[in-house]
Amino acid sequence: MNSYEWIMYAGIAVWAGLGLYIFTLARRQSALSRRIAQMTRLADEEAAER
Amino acid sequence: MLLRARDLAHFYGPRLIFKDICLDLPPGALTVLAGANGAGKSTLLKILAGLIRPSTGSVETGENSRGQKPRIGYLGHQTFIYPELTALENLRFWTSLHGHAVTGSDYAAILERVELAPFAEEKARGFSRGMAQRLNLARVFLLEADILLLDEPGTGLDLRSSAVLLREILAARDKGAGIIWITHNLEEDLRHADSVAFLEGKRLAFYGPAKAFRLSERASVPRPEPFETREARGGEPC
Amino acid sequence: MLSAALTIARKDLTLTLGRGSGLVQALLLGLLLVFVFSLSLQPGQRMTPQAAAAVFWMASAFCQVLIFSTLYAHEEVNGQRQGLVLAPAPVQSIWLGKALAGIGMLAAAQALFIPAVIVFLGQNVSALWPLGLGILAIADIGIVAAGSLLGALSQGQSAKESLLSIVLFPLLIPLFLGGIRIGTAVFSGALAEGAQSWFGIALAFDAIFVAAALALFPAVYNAEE
Amino acid sequence: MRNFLEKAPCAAPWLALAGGLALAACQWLIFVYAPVESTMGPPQKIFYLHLPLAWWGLISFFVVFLSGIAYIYSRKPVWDALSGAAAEVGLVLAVLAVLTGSIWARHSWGLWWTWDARLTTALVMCFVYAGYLIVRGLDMQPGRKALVCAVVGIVAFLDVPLVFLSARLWSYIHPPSISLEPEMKLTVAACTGAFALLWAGLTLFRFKLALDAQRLDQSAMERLMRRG
Repeated sequence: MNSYEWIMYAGIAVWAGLGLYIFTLARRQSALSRRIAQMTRLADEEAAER
Repeated sequence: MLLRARDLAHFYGPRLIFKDICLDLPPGALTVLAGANGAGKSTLLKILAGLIRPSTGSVETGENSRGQKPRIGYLGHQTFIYPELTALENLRFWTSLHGHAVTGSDYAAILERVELAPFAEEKARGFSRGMAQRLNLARVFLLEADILLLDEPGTGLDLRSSAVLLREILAARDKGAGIIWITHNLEEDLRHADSVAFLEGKRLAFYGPAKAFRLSERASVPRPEPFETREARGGEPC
Repeated sequence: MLSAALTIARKDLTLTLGRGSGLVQALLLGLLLVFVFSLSLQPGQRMTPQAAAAVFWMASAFCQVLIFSTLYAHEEVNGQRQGLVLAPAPVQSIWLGKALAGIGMLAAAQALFIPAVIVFLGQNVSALWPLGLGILAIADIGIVAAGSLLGALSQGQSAKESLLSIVLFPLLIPLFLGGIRIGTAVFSGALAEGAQSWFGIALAFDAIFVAAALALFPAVYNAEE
Repeated sequence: MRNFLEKAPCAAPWLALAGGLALAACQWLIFVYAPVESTMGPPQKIFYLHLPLAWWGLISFFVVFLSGIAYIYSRKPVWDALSGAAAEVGLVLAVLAVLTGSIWARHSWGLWWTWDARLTTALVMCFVYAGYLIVRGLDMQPGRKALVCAVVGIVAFLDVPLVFLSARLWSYIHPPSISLEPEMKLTVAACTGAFALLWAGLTLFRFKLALDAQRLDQSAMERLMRRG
């Protein structure tokens, strides 16, 4: 293992880790926006009824 | 005034239980708290006892006759009994926890009154539901509390013990205690009440002197259910 | 405050010694741990002093998790927690009461672990044993202060005992390191430099966690389901 | 203070953009500008990633500590959302710090794990805050869970200095203190600054998610109150 491989593995570890985390955040964001859309649709229906 | 509650409202998670509750507890008065099952009587009582923080509103305790902070005696659905301790050890623990000096004869007297004298040295794990409830009563009345909050104290008691309960409650009131009593037998206990608080539609539908309370108008008066069904449902009715 | 705490501690000890299941279970777990570790030795071989001290403290830690979950479980049987919270004494007296009962039980268990470690792991006690007792006392105070606070956290239907161990163990590492290093000195007779700073760290731990417990306990232990 | 806090998340995208650019600049600094360290050679450059990660992980846990105290004091759910967000980001950074630290340890001392005080503290913090996030995952009454999390967050942070002190006393291996030439110092400062932007962007974005989730639960409760 020459010295530059060490840095490469360290770099991969860091950026893969951060990337994975950001990906989970994005997934949670889309789940939330679906929930918001559903809630606003409910509110609009209610407004229409009144 | 022993206890003052101002515009209480409470949620259980997303569910609203009641709102705009105002209530005063003067010394030497018996207030019966009634309402349909699930109206939130027990929750209101716990809030008054200080066990639960209300979502909004406030509960202030005033002073007792000796000018100190009033001692609160709370009797809930659960019996506060340690099964591995004997009846006497249970009573001794709770009175010393409250720092209430009690002599040996007081223990004997209260156990006699709730007819548990022969079981004083027995471990509470073998007690029946009625005996456990009577030990719980002994605990509350032994404290000689200034504020008594009783949540369906009559559950599991036979006729004779119910008479004992009534006598103890009236005796405590005459000694100047402020009592709130949730009863599951409204017709019967209305006669003894000074004032009535009726919880209906998530609000205090009626709060005033017992004389003015017309039982007939109340649609949702709970019929006293046979004892087994509540037990089958497993305790906490509301 | 203290009288209420003593009342609670006395009640808990009578409860535990009465039925005995609480303490005996914790004791057996600790002894089992010590015995199992002795399997890692070749017959006739002695374990290094540091490993033996580590096994002793691990046994104490597992034993202490059991002690505090049983101590707080006593209050969940018939809703006694509400009764305790309603008592006029400040809520911290419950933390102190449970801590006193806990340290009593832990000391009793450790009094058995020490001979077990000596017998099963082939250790002998050098002239430094007073140091060992010193760190034992200080570390137990810290363990019990944190254990009593976190034991209260782990009550309530959904929080399991696991919460108590996964959060508590890492927190106790400073005490364990101190206990193991001084324990090694006791078993080996050779005192490593910097012993008094271990006592310093352990005392700092006690001070911090007693203060944190007194400040945070009321927020943690109340009757709201 | 609180309404500033609720408006802060909209800065997240700008911070993320600035963070990305800054980090790109840092790569150039690390590999071209900073000289190769004489004794350990190129792998020493992992240090430029390891230090900011550990540093910002620790600051996240400090944020969890402060917002825990704020929650216990004010019982406002916004503080609970902030501590949840900071704990999660802090844990990710701390885990990466331990990873890079052990890779560096593997190179310079030949073994994956050493009882180096900083590494041990980071690892213990990972365990404690993983426990914290598990507590956050339990299904308790929202009010009670926030309280329990606040307490665990406070107690955990109080323990960090003790863990560090005891780990340093415990380990005989004192890492060779490498003398930093001025260019290296500049690179470290730049990397830490760049990571600051990344950390702030991530935390604020996660904070926004937590706030949105809270607002959704709140509006569901209000709808029930109106119709209930």
